[in-house]
Amino acid sequence: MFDLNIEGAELFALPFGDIVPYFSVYSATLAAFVLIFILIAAFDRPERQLNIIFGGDAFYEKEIKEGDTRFSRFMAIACGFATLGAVLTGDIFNFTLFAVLVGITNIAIVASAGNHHVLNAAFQYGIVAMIATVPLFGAAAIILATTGTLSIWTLAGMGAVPLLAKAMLILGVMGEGIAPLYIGKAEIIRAQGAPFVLMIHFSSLLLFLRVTEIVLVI
Amino acid sequence: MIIRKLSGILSNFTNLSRVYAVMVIIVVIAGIASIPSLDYQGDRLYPKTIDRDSPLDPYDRGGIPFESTVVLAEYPENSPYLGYITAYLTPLSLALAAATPHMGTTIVAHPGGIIDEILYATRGLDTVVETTILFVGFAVAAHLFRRREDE
Amino acid sequence: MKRHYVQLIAIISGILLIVLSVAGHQDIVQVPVAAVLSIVLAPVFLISVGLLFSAEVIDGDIPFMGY
Amino acid sequence: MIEYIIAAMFAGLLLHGIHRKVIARIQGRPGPPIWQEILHTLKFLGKESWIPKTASQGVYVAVVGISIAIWTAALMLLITQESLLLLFALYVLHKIVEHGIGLASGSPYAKFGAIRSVVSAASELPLLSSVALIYLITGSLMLRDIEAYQAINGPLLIVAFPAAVALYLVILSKIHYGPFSIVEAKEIVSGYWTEHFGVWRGLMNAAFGLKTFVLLYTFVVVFIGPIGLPLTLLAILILMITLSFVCAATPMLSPYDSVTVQTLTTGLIAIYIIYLGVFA
Repeated sequence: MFDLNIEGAELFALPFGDIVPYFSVYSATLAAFVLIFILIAAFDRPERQLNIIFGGDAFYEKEIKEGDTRFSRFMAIACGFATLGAVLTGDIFNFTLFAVLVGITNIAIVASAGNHHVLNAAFQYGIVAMIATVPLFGAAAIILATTGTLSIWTLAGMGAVPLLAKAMLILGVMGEGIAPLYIGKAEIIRAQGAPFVLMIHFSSLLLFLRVTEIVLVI
Repeated sequence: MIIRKLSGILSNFTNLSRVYAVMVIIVVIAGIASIPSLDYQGDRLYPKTIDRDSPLDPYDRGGIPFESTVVLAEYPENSPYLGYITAYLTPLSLALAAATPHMGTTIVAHPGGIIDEILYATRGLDTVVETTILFVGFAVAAHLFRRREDE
Repeated sequence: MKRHYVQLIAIISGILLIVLSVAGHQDIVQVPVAAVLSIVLAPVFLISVGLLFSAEVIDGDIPFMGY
Repeated sequence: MIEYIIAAMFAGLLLHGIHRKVIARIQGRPGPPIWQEILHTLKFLGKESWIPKTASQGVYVAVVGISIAIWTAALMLLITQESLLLLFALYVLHKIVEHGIGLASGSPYAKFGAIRSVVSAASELPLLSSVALIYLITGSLMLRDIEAYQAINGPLLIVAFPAAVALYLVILSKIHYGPFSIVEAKEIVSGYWTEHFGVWRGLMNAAFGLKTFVLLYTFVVVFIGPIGLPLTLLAILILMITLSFVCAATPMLSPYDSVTVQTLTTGLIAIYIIYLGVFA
């Protein structure tokens, strides 16, 4: 149990060997939100996007193939669970793995989009997500080398983690989630299917919230 | 105006990887400058001495088969069977190990050989996530391939 | 959705919210617990009350799908 | 609890009304009465409502509930004096509401609003740097500890002035008619909530009133300290009027410029934090 004045009281911990996921007031709130969004992605039907032909009063509805929806839905749910893992895990390396999983499922969600523009943006995003694994895992490696442990429980409040590792961790998550590099994400969101593309942004925001907490705690 | 220029660069998504690379380079250069101030702490988690003469060469963590061995974990209280898995060899693998010093990897890989305890027992969630990443990668590739077939 | 159903939800969640609020002030329930429960109940209450309001206009059932 | 929620909602809507009135007066118009936003909300509640056929039903309804829940939760955090980091998290989750509203309906205007909302994802970043600076100075993020710190050392507004500027910018980017409110610019009709009408619109209005109240209240509690309810309300009113002045006097920035401005501010504050952490 660590009681830091950052994220509220510790509620519950789940020992999986050396990886101990924990619920604090903060992460429990985030986890509740993730669960709500997983439910929405699992059971909601997608929007049917309308296109307006400008200059006239005509509009048409884009058609959605059943198979594409199924794949996006599956990946959105996978993305939700990856986010849940990233929010709850108590180990830095485990967190980086979940972050990478979020990155790859994000691309998977829009993989079935037919729009060239969206796919181009997703391609750029994929490249960045690949580059981002270097600072991400690099941060975990530096933390292990300089402190001798990866557990957030042990690291909490010690202040032993060098600034370099923290910066690289944030940079890595930024790359996986493209949170502030706004443009890649915005173009991807033009793809249709509301609950699924919503998951892309949702996961990256939660990753960002979680990494904020980790960086403040360790 | 500089803001106009900056937003012009940032609003084009083909610059995305370039912008990100610049940020990584800045952090890495600042990081290289700070390396002398970091010190190595190798004694805390998962220490390992490599015994080059052992028949199980790179995988040997010591210990007697069917008994336990000394393995360090962050939370030993969460892994009650710590040390038993690494020392686990079936009679066949035991015979192999005694017969030849050149079958290290083979012995480890076959059923009843050593399971890397650190990876599979104490950090089991990591292995699950790693395989999931691979599976998702395969799923995306398969989906894209099949989609091209449909059209 | 049937109107009396929405009415029932509104009344139940409303009563629960008031009870929670009173219990929180009287220290019968711990304040954090009361707070969490009110967070869950508040949207339910407000949405059902809102739907009731709008149902007055067209009296009868509350249509959930349209165009 | 419910009495606080309702009171805060009405207070927030009243603040919106004052905001509109002040802007109108600065621009030389008579403007609507200050209770206009309350009437507005009540009027919307009484309108016929349904769910558009093209919409993703679950998201369409859920975001309304979630937006109420998020800001109720934020209010509860202020009441129970919990972590400021959690408040930051709720604020960031509000972004999801914006996307959800925009993406749910299938309307191109709402979709544009949602895309702009994603583009302006950087608008939360100043809040992050502000939270980090406060942690660096007070050594705690629990609201009760921050209040205790201010009772001893005086208001944080002086010590952590850049953090206050950042939070002010964050509130400014969320207020209606502001220079950063690109998500509801008039060239895309009403932006992300174009397709939410009737009850849904009324409830969103109420939730946004709650949001304005909570954000301003947080500002006063975190940077000025515990000064009693009447003075706090006065401070909120003054803050709101200064915001209205800014909104009335500045044009709306183009989407990407608004993001760049916010990112640059964050960068400056981050440099200040690193300077403070390394050299001081």
